[in-house]
Amino acid sequence: MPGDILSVDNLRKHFPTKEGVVRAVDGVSFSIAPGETFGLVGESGSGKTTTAQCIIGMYPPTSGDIWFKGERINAAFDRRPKHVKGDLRIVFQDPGSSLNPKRTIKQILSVPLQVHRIGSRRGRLARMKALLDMVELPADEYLYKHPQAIGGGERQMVALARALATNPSLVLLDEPTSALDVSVQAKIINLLIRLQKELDLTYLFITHDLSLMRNIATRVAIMYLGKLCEIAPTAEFFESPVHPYTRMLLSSIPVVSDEEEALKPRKVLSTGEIPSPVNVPPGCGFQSRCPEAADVCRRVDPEMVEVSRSHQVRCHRERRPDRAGHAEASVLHEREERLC
Amino acid sequence: MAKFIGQRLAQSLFVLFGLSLLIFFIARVVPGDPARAALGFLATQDQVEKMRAEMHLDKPFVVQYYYWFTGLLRGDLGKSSYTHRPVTTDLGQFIPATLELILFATLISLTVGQVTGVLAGYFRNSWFDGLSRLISYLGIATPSFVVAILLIFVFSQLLRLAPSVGRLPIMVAPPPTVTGFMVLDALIAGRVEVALVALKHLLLPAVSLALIHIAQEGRITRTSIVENLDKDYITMHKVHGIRTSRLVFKYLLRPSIIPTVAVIGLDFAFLMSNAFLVELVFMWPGFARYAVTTMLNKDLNAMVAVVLVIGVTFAMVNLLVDILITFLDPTIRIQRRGG
Amino acid sequence: MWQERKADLVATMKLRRQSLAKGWYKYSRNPLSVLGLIVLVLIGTSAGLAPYITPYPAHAGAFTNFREAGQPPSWKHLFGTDRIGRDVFTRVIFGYRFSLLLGVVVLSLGVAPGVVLGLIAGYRRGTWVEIVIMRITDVFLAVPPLVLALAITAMLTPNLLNAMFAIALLWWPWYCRLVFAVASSLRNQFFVREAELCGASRAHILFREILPNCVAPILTKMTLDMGIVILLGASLSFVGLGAQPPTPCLGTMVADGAKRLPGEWWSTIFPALAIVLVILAFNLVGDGLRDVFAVEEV
Amino acid sequence: MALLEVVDLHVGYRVFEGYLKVLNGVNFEIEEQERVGLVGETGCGKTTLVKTILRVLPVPPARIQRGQVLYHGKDILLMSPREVRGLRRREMTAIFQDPLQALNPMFTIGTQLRDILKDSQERVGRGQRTQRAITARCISALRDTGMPDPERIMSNYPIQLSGGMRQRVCIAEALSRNVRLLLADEPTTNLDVTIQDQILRKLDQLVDQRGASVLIITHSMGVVRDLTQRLYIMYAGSMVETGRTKGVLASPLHPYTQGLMRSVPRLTGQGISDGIPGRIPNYLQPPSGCRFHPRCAHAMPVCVEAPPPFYPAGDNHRVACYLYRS
Amino acid sequence: ENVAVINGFPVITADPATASDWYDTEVMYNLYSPLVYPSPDGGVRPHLAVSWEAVGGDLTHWRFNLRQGVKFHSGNTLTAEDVAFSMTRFITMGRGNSGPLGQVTAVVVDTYTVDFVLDKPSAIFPETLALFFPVEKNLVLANIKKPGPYGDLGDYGEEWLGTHDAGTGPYMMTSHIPGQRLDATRFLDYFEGWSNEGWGPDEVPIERLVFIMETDYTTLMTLLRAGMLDLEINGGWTLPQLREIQEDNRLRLSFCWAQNVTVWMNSKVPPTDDEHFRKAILYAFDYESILGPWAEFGNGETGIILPNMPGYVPIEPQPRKQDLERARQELALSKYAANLRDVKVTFHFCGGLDFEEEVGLQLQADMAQLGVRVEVAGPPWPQYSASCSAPETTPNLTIFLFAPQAFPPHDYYLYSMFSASGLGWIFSAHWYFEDPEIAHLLDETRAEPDPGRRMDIYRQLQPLIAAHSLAFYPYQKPTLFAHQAYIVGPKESIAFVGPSENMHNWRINLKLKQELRG
Ligand SMILES: Nc1ncnc2c1ncn2[C@@H]1O[C@H](COP(=O)(O)OP(=O)(O)OP(=O)(O)O)[C@@H](O)[C@H]1O
Ligand SMILES: Nc1ncnc2c1ncn2[C@@H]1O[C@H](COP(=O)(O)OP(=O)(O)OP(=O)(O)O)[C@@H](O)[C@H]1O
Ligand SMILES: [Mg+2]
Ligand SMILES: [Mg+2]
Repeated sequence: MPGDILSVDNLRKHFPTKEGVVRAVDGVSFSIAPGETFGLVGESGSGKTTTAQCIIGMYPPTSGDIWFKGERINAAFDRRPKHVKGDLRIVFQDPGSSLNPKRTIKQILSVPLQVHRIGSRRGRLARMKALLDMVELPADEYLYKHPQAIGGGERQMVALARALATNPSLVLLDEPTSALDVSVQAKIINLLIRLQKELDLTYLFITHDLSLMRNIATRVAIMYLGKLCEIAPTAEFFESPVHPYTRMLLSSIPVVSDEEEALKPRKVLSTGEIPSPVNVPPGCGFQSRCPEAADVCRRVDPEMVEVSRSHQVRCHRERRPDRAGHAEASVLHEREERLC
Repeated sequence: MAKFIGQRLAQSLFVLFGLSLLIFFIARVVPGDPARAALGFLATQDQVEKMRAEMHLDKPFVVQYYYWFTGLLRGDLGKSSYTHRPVTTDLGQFIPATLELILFATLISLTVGQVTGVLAGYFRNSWFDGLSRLISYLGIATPSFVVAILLIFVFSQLLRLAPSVGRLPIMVAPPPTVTGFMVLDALIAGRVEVALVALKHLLLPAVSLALIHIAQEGRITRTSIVENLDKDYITMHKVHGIRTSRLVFKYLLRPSIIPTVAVIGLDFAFLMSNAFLVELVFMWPGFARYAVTTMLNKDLNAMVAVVLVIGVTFAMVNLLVDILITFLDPTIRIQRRGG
Repeated sequence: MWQERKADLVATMKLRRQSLAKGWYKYSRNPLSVLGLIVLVLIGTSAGLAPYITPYPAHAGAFTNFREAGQPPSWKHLFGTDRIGRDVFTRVIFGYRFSLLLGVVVLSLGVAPGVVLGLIAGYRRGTWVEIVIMRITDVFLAVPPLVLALAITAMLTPNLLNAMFAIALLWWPWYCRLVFAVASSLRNQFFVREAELCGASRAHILFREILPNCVAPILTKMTLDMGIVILLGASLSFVGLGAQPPTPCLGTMVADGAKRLPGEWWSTIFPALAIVLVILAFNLVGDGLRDVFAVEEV
Repeated sequence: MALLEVVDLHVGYRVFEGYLKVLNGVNFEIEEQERVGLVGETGCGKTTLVKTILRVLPVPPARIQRGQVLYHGKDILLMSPREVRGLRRREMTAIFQDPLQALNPMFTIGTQLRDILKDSQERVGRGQRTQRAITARCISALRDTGMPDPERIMSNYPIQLSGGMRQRVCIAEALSRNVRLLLADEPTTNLDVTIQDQILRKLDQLVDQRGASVLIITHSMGVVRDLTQRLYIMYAGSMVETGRTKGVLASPLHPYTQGLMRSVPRLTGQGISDGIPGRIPNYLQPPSGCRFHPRCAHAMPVCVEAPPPFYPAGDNHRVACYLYRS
Repeated sequence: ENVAVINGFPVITADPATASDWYDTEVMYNLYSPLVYPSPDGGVRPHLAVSWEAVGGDLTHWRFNLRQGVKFHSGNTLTAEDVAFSMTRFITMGRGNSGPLGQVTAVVVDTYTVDFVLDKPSAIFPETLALFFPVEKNLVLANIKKPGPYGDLGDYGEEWLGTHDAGTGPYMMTSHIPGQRLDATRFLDYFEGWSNEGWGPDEVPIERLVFIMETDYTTLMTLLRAGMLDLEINGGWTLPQLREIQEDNRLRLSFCWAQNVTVWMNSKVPPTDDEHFRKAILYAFDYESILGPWAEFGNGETGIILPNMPGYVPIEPQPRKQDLERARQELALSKYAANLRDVKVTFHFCGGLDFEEEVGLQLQADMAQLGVRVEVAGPPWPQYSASCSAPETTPNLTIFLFAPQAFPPHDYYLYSMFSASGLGWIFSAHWYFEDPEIAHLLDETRAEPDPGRRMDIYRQLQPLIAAHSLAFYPYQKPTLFAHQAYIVGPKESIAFVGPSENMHNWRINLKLKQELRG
């Protein structure tokens, strides 16, 4: 879509390894509109990080296109124009390893400023303080600390400040809070939401925590074994999940209150584990765990289809006109219960 | 596994090729005249010229190397200009003596080092740990030639307990060479008393070689035992009520032994270089002494051969260590099997 | 504006002071390391001031006195005299000069190229750059350093300079490999990735992001290596390939005196113990540094 | 008498910088056949507590200052190593957080499982038959955890298994014997929700069958809600609140618990609160009195003076907060 | 037990055609017999050859009549064929001691007569044959290894001769591990016989010889003390060791012959290119200090040739004494007088040799008093000797111990060291060949068939050479044989390496051995 800030078209990233080709990302397409928080959810190993890393340019994709503000940015970082590097930033999952332990926060923050020639030599110090203020850290104290000397949450805030140093318009957040406690996570999430409003940011937010996604994303995509299963606006996604995997996920979430319990779909017993992305079997990737996999699922990989406007799902079942919508969800559950 | 060994062998071959080039190059660029050294006292200039032609010293570096390399492919390492014998003959004579020494020293250092390391690690912070730490510090800081001199001074000169030179007393005729290892050969020949005497001769040099390694191996083992003691899995074994003996000698020892095994290769290299000095001190008629002599005499062929032999041994030991580790450590085994 | 910069400077200095103080605190927890440091400082200063503090500074140079040769230790000659009548104590102290100089020169020549090559190879792991650098390194590491050092010095004229040259030539590969290992593991750390993605230059990444993380292992290795280099130097001169007479050199003194065992034991035992002492001190200090850095990693 | 009762436990660590006062008067108990949850944030001392109970705390650096750990009224901390071993073989066991770390990488799953059975007191006899019997029991223990193809798994090494599989093995190891008490320290923290769901269900089932008591330690409020009857909330080395799980979650009383509950993202999506200001205290110089007082919106002068005892707040619900003094 | 354990330094080769080293020569004299035998007067006497004469007047054609009935160790008899073959082999291989012979063609005249035709005249040719050891032709030919550098003759039997012998000497090699040990037993059919004439009643021939190769004198001392070593013939003892040997009544110290310590001064490089400078060094050196501790064992008197050699002429300074005043004067006369500070004198000794090092250090201390800097270095032998192959690379001062190891010794000391046909290394590290008179006289020595008159020329030469101050001679180092008291010998002492260590010249007193060692 022309108005999109980012659009990813049929992105593939395969890693040749000793064991075989790892199809970490295998044909992913989505686009993000300005101001959105696009949530990417999936179990570990499903290819979320790889997707983000292709977008940020850590390595070139095996195939497919990435468009950023109308510019095609398929190359890896060393071939990208500098303005793209400043405009498109990332915050990594592990706050321990994303900050150089041997450098002070001041040194860490000054790198993007120097590289992108932001501010004069003098002005930089002020700018760094402003950045720390922005992420609600007392600047004078934190500027002269080493990353080990501060807590995990604060490190993540510094990482965020560094990402914001170049005034980006799109920030990729790769599980920014999954290593943190809920009380710290809450703070960061609120900070993110506030900054998004203040700075007109667009987020690609990666997480495996669906409850978190419910509270921050405007649109949610579910990823499984390198492919997207379902994309929908948040509300619709949680109210009427279509893909069996989505429902399995939702029903597995431990929740803390009865209201939430009521929102969960009926129990879909989770079985099996996510298969290895090496030598993916033919057919649908989820087929081995799907409670109602049909013959066709084992042979043919389904295509993405629209369930409704802006709600897409990749499941054979959605192809059959007679079984559209939720009608058949109950059938599934019945069968499920018989199995137990 | 076979693929892994193949890869490693190919890599070693490459490295050895580079090594021979390096030595050859160094030997060529520094001044000195091996032909002169080879001929001896009363040689005339003409004779020297003739010798130089014979040794290809008048040809460019590349040509010299070519001659040498094609010789190597035929299994011919050339002739030593010092002993006037084929280098291979010399090597065959001297290597077993050194090997005997080094292997014996390795045996000592591995057993003693392991045992003290395990004990010190398991009883960490005890008096035994402190004592072994102190000794290991001293051991690491004492060059083996100093140890050798001190041992000779104390045991052979002051106390007159042990012989200080050679592999056998002069008057004892050596047993016929079978393995080249004096002790073994004596046993094969059925001369037990000779074997004992040979062992006695072996003792001091081997101990002076081994000491530093005892210290090092002891330390590595201790560290690794201590590290493993803190591991969750050891805690879990305890929680599951595993017997202490089984815990220590099975579940703790196996992972702890791997770092020690891993450094055997490097250790062996140091053992070899220390052997150079220890052999000099103890007049051990071995390879290292031969090597020093040929190096000092600019005996080019012998020198290149010596360095290559060491390179090959080193590479082989490292390969063996790797195989051994693969054998000991299933994690690595599984990774390699995948490859 | 000026005020601000001053505050910045003050804060930076304070941070530096704090980390130094913390490092020293950790270091000082191990009495052995402190002892090692004291010994080292003593050795260093006495070697530095040798002409002023030794009883017979002339004995370090052109001097013979056959009448007083081979005297046992006494108050006049603490460590006795050698076969030419020189005071062994004086020569041991002067001998430390050679040893320390050797260590310092070898390491300062060897470390820098090794570190730079290791950084480059580690950062560009998997490319031909890495293959070229690391294969060359392998060649140098394929034989123990003493063997190569012997081979090289045996061919050169034996003197202090050539011994240093030969050992320095062999030393860079160790650092190359060490730094390579650290750098290639750091290469995939997110902070390096982040700097790349941000557009920082190669030089910045190598020297500002990766290098500081190699400093701890390099420093530790350097102190431990000082011991090894001194040992190597002693070994070379023990074989007769080190400094030339009358330069006092511990290895030569041991070798020389060993010919006179057990009679004139003092002319070999004291220099031998001197070697042990300095290596021991470096090892203790190295261990102390390791403690300092190791705790920081946690 | 409670199955396990911890009384006023104080544990710390001696480190380079000084003495970390971690556990600060922990009191709690587990009844026979009870499922208890323990929730606390990173670094609040959960693992320290479990290790103290199991007597596997590394001493030094750790130091048990005072307190009692009563198992059936007998103080574990005073037992001889022999008694402790007996206790571990028959009475209580544990599952640790990181299943890769908790399995010895050098030995096959089979070896490790078999050795546990061999060394447990439940001997069957001697000789070949026993070997086969033991192997059979190992396989059935693995199968009980829902492990597919347990015969093959027996000859595998830990790294050949996925995280979920490893955790199943840990459970099998723990429950291969008939124990009375299982301490599960964050058994599913590193796992995906779907896998976590499977494993917790299985664990639930197995504990049920054996009639054992469980202490489940976790970060996740959701997990305890599904599995436990009673709940302890821990903060910076002491218990701050306890009660029936559903009750505590529905109406938390302690300001810390309240903050925590507000921070938990809900599926209902009404947004998240701002969390709790500040962070967990430094154990070198922990705040005096109630350790939460520097972060507490309701802090009173008395909070600084002494740590609050548990005040009952009805229906088994107890809170360590001066707000509920009356 | 009738065995003598003898220490010689590593025998590098046991093939007479390649043997060149001092130690090799020692072994050669035991396993082989030379064509002519050195005699104490500096000449030679019949041995394998009973007589010889120059055929024709130009001294290029020599005829040798061989002793009849000489047995090789194999039992075969020595003939002219063997001698001719050995000479051809010696010359063709062109190694070892063959250098001074030039090109020699050997012609068999009859069974016991052989002719040698030289490429240039030489009056001393017969004497040089004291280092020519005939081998048994057929035995060698039977043990040739092909391929080798000599075409049909393969390696000319070199490899085989390394570990076997084909000689006529008093002892037969039984085994040889090069670099370690050489064993030999008595050859009963030795042509000189084993008569006990001139020996005591209990002194019997030694049955078995064991040559060991040990360079460490601490070890050797231990062995000697323990009675495990019978004879040490290299004499590298330290002073305390010598004293101990002297004091032990079970041991003996015999003086055999000396080596003169020579310090060459390179006349082609500054500052020693200045004769006055060289003289200054000569006078600056403190001879007494260096000799001091050795005086009881050695002899301060030394010169261009050894004092105990016939024809010796003492040379300046005499008595050898430090004379700093004189040195200063000479220094003032030299062209370097103005800038002594910038002058640097290099002094090389062969690494590891204490005596030589001490001389350097002494000189260093002495010259320091005159304000001249001396740099002492002890490179290992190969570099040390190689540096003397050209005048530019030769250090200012080179110290070397010259023992008479080529024959005739006068020729070795004078002709090979001071003639322009100099060999380009350590023998002539002074690089001075300008004086026409010296050159002329040297040539004359080789053309003078009469030994007496030759000796006169030698006497004439010594002061002439000394006048140029090409070397200084710090002291004479005695070669002291340390041996067990029950080992008796040598019966005949000759100032030449080899004959004194010929164990035919020694006996063992088994009774005494029994007494002393039990
Ligand atoms: N450089 C690489 N080489 C080989 N395989 C890789 C590489 N990077 C990732 N993979 C594989 O690709 C798959 C997807 O990995 P990715 O990190 O993208 O997953 P993720 O969804 O981010 O998982 P997590 O939730 O654990 O972060 C995994 O199986 C991983 O092992
Ligand atoms: N061996 C140790 N040495 C020193 N300090 C320790 C040690 N083990 C734990 N600590 C400290 O004790 C405190 C509590 O640790 P503990 O592991 O018990 O917490 P936890 O609640 O289990 O945390 P997590 O949720 O991260 O597992 C931490 O601050 C930690 O730094
Ligand atoms: Mg990821
Ligand atoms: Mg924990």
